[in-house]
Amino acid sequence: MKKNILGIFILLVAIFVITAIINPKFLNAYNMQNLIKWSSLYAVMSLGVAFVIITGGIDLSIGSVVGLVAVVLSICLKLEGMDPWSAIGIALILSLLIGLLHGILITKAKVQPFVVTLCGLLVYRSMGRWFTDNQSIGPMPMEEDAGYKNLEQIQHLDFVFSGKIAIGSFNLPTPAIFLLVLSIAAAIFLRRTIWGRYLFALGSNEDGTRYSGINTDRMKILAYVLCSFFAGMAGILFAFELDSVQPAQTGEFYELYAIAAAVLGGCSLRGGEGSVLGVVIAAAVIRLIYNSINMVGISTHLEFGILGLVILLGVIGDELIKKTVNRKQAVQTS
Amino acid sequence: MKKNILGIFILLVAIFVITAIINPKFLNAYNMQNLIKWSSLYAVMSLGVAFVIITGGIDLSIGSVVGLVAVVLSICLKLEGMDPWSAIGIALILSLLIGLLHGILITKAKVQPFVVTLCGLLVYRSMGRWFTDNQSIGPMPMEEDAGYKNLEQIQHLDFVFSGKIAIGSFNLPTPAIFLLVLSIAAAIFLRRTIWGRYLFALGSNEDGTRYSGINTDRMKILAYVLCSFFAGMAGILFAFELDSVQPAQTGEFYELYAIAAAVLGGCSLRGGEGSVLGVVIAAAVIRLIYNSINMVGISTHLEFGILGLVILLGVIGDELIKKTVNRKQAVQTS
Amino acid sequence: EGGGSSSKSDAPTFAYVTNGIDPFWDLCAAGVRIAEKEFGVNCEVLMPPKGVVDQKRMMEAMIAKGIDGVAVSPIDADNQTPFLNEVGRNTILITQDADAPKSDRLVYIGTNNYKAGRALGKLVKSAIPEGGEVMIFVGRLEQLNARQRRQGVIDELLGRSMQDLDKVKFDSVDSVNLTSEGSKYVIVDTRTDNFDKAKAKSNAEDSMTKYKNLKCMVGLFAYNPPACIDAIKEANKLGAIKVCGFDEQDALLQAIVEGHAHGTISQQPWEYGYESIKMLKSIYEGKQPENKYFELPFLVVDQSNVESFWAKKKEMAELGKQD
Amino acid sequence: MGEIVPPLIEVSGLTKSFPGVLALRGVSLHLKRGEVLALIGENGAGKSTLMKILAGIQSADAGDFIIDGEQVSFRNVNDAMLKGIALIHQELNLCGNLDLASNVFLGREPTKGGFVNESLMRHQAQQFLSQVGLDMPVNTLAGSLPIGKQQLVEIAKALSCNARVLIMDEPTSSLSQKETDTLFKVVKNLRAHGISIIYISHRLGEVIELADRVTVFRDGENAGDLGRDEINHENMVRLMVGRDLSEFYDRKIHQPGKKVLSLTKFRCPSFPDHPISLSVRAGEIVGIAGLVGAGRTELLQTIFGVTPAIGGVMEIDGKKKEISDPRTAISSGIALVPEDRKQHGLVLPMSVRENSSLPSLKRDSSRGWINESAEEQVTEEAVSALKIKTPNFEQVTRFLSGGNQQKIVLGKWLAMSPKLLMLDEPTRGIDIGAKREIYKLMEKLAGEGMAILFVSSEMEEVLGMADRAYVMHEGKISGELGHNQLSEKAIMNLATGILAAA
Ligand SMILES: Nc1ncnc2c1ncn2[C@@H]1O[C@H](COP(=O)(O)OP(=O)(O)OP(=O)(O)O)[C@@H](O)[C@H]1O
Ligand SMILES: Nc1ncnc2c1ncn2[C@@H]1O[C@H](COP(=O)(O)OP(=O)(O)OP(=O)(O)O)[C@@H](O)[C@H]1O
Ligand SMILES: [Mg+2]
Ligand SMILES: [Mg+2]
Repeated sequence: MKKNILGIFILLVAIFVITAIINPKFLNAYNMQNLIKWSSLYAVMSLGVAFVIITGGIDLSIGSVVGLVAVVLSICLKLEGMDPWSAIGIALILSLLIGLLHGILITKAKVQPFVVTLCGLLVYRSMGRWFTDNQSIGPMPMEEDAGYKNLEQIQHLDFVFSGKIAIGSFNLPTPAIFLLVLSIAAAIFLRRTIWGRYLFALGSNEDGTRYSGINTDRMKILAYVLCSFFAGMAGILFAFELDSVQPAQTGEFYELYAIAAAVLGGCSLRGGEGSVLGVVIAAAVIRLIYNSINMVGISTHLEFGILGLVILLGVIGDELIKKTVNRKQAVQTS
Repeated sequence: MKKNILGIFILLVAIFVITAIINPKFLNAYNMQNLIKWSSLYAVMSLGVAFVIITGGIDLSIGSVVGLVAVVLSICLKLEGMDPWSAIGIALILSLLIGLLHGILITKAKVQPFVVTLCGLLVYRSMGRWFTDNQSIGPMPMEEDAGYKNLEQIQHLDFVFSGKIAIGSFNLPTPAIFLLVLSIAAAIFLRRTIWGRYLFALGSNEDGTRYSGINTDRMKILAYVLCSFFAGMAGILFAFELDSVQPAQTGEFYELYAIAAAVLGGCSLRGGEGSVLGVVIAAAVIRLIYNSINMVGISTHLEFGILGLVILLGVIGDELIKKTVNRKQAVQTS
Repeated sequence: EGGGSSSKSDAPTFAYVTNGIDPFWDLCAAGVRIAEKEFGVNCEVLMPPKGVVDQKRMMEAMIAKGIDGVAVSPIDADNQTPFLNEVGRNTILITQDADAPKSDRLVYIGTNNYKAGRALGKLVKSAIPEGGEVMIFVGRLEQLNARQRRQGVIDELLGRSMQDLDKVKFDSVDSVNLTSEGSKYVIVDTRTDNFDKAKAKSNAEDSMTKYKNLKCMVGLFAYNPPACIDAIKEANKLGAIKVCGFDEQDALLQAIVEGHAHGTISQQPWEYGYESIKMLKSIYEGKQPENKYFELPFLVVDQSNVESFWAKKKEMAELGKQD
Repeated sequence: MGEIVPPLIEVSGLTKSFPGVLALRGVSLHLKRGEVLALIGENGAGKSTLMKILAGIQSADAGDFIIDGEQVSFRNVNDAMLKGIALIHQELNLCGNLDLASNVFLGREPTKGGFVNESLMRHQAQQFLSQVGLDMPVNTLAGSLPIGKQQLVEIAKALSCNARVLIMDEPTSSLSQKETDTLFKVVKNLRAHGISIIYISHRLGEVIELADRVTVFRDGENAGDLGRDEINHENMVRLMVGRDLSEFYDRKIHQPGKKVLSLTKFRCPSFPDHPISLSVRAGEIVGIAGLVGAGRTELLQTIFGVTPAIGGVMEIDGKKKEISDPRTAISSGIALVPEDRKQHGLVLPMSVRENSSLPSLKRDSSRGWINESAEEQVTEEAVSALKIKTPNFEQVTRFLSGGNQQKIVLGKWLAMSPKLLMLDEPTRGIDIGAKREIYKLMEKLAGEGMAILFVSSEMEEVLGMADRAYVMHEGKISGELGHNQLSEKAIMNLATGILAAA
């Protein structure tokens, strides 16, 4: 496991150092805060999909779930004037239900994860547009909105989800705290509880796991529920971070970022492999690349290309490191 | 194999009949021509990805390849004033090289197809934007362009790739002829030649196939080359059909359409299964849904949602049909 | 029978085709609905989700349905000309929002985006009369209107002379630190975000890291100014960095009210919808348009008129909802 | 004999290492024209590895490989095929989605004008398939056949290569007696036609019947050769394990206790028309004999809840139980050591520890937290009780030999102390030493009062281990044989359906 993280960690440090050398402003506190904030937002999503990838599945619907949850949350808060914490509750329950639906379709109706979540990608996006008549919407109510009476509470929520906490002269963005809590929970879940073990086992050999008396269907459903839940959390964080949700666009393509981060962070799409720390670092690498491109002043046309190349080289490099380590072990044993 | 096609065929007929009942204008020749044209364009892409899916792989880069090929073709024809057939040649060679690159990365560098082609998706999109400075471009030169001297020849090409041939009172769009030729070729290749057989074998059991003395790496590379080649063909067809290429947009999401069509058409993402006819019908179903939504006058916000639901129900229905048929067979046997 | 929801079966049916999915277009749809009622016609609003392909197939479907007129915002006017002509042969064709000058469209209804850009430049000038660094944010620069707006802003700030709309010369997309002798303004950079709002915000944040002396952010697409305001607010630089924008997202209007943004240029989208349908109807009834270009006025919104403008917008947003 | 035939294949000093394992340490082997060379050795001795090198699937790290006096080094399977070497793999390698004809000729399809000549291919495939006693339509999908039949297809496939050297890596491990007999005829016929055969098996009886010569491997090295007259049970065992193994089936008859499992009119989904009734008592070892495809695996899987039963009554300890999945089966005190250990028994990429503790993890946990010391203990117990050879508990099970893998599957169930232990082909592909340990363990567990139900296609095993046996034929129980009635003839008669149940 540790070899996996080494490669991606080196990558992180390398890009960091190079950018800092080219443009020292990169290192100032404000930029670091932003980098931490965006990394956290994307890492939350990526962690979610890691659960699914560990079981050997895939979730293409994440981006649409982020969008739909952000839309529904905004409607509840702004237009419906709902009690703010209930609105958060509804948004999260929605995401749990989506995960449940995926899980059930995959395990009971036996539709392949790729297909289920591809359809999800289309359907949730459509729902978001339909609910809002495709109007931009945000969680913060204005005077004429039903939610205006809860303004204070909603501003409180806004601080919780997208505020900054001063630690000395450094303002730590709250999403980082969410990430910290969620990633520690995820790591403990995966490494210290039986369910985590079952997810890895299931991803490596589903039949074998079932023959050992584990309800693999239930575990798979759990993975999809967790994935959607994390996407839902990300949806809430994005809604408050952006204060504005475009039903047709918010979250578009995020599934690809999340999957890319999970893969770059050492999850194997064949299942059975993955680590929380790796995924978090990989998500940070992706955000770092974007930030560096702006800091160094490279044309935005090239962003995608650079990102693609880094992911590809990162994965190939990782493979090479693993091979070398294995070979060394072999030599030592014999 | 035939049961697979039955389900999707019923779906096609059902949507067709329902739409025709709601709006009889749906049946007019002009609409049918358009339906055939769009179905053909998307079916060409979908056929390509079917090769890859049959081997148990995936190609997420199709949309970006369509975009890049369309961009490069337009640059060659319009800005460079290149000999038109050479320009077509360059566009196709580019797509072949992309496929080759994918194949080599997958088989030799052992990177997972999902990762390789995800990076491809990012990189080719970026290249197209970079080549054109993200400006719209089209294959048809205007007076001030270097390609203007070849205008006549290019118009000739335009007719070949996006013209209509009168058959009685019906104008058959030429993309349908491309599809016909390519799909017959693909069907013969898959069902009658040893290489087609090897692709199925490989998707079904890679090790077993390699142990039978088949160069599985080479066969995989072939599948990716074919896939990119078909995407390249589609890129050319799209460029001439639309006469306009948006480097950042043309082809976006097409990989998902293509994969959805392949899956709906009976390809299993686990590999080893698939039929040309099924994929072509499925591509037609997807286009038909879009057309029906417009003909019936449903809000365009719901398009994605309806498409997603139909794909999901189609795949579930297919599964049920297969099960019923299997059960019947079982009963007959015992 | 085909056609719109309200079933005046003998009344003509018109299609209003946008260039994508955007709240802007739903405001336009409000104008369409007003005109629909006022002129007793049926209308369909079509929003192609993914570019030229969807625009083409939607218009084809409309022709198949026997539509009586189409008002379209072409995505790639030059290259789409042959197809637009095909549409023109089958039905009444007008363009709106973006023109296709080489096509057989009967008339173009639209804002002069270059002029609007210059007006935006004037807003910037009044926001930071002492001059300074200006940065431009935009979704995509491949769209002609985006380029025209940007060029308008640049030309105005650098004190260049007025250009003709159809012969605008553009500065390169990648050009940085644009300035001119005698101008107090430097356009340090233009950043695109591909319609990703999160990207738009992080672009704004990064610009504050990179350019310490940034004085004004200019957002050319609707979601850009709110993203800029958000980023500035979080960096505690409200007031220190001015924001001028385009279009009329609520967050921007709110900021104008609060004084956190300087002003915006509104194209009054509902006018697009209303005038398009009005024009189609009059052509349908045999009246040829007098001119090929019907210029819609844009509105400069700042603190002085924001309240009344916002009220109007809300009314329109309500009307534009699809059912 | 007596004339000097130059060796066809001569291998010397061959070395091969895998990550963490040195599989071959300078082994040598030679093979003459027209002889059957048996290659034996314990699990993990390196037999399959050497064969894969000979067939061009893997490449050696060092060593000489000479064919017809010519030094060769294969880059791929094709190189080996060109030299006339064909390998029947230990694991099945058919393409499930292709039909039998396509599988037999995969990679060597007859073509006509660039296209596959289907009719010729089908015709020829039919011939090869009937040579091995498989008379079914050649357009049957390979994936729809049970393991045993798939094995026959593999053999037909190897025959169709017209190879000069045919390597068979445990070809009979999933074959019934009848099919084995057919295979032996085929082998002898090939030998008569001058074809050389390397035959790997853990069944020493087969070796005695077939082999002209025996080469023995131990721990990746040569342990010795035996000429035709030296081939006997004792010699082979001594060379393999390095000492004599006395008394193989060490059976005591126990006094059976009360009924642990009882099935009445129990119906499995694949044979819905054949209700099955049987019972197993505490402390009793009950065998189920039968030919391949008789439905024994199905029966055990249905009892275990993998494929839920569609009718009938199942009682555990006299109480009615509905078992719809393995989880309920386990909580009712049932354990299954499945037939296919790689697919169903183990999670190969996981470690010895993780595999050993998989079923007991939940029981030992508190509120879902993994109890690491309990996990350690469970592993420790399994490893020591079964003498599992592994460098440490963190070794990935994929890299262990078949015998040790099988022991881990057994070990993980011991921790659950089931009332009823079911074993499906418990010693398939397992070397003689490990086999003996498994038998001993079965004996010990029965002695402690566990009910044991096992399926075996090895006649000796059923005769040697069972207190009582049921025989299955085409999905029904064709008879029950008490300890005194157990005989090879009685079983064969019932298994082939010659004799209706008494
Ligand atoms: N691909 C591989 N990767 C790592 N180790 C391997 C691999 N293949 C074989 N080994 C190891 O090499 C050793 C020799 O294995 P091999 O399969 O040749 O034994 P064998 O004699 O055929 O045993 P069996 O009788 O169980 O089939 C074993 O320790 C095995 O675990
Ligand atoms: N998954 C399946 N789908 C369809 N048929 C099956 C399946 N599994 C087994 N069968 C059929 O059920 C029958 C019984 O097979 P089973 O594997 O239980 O036999 P067996 O006696 O255990 O033989 P073996 O020695 O191969 O284990 C066979 O005819 C087989 O074709
Ligand atoms: Mg072996
Ligand atoms: Mg069996």
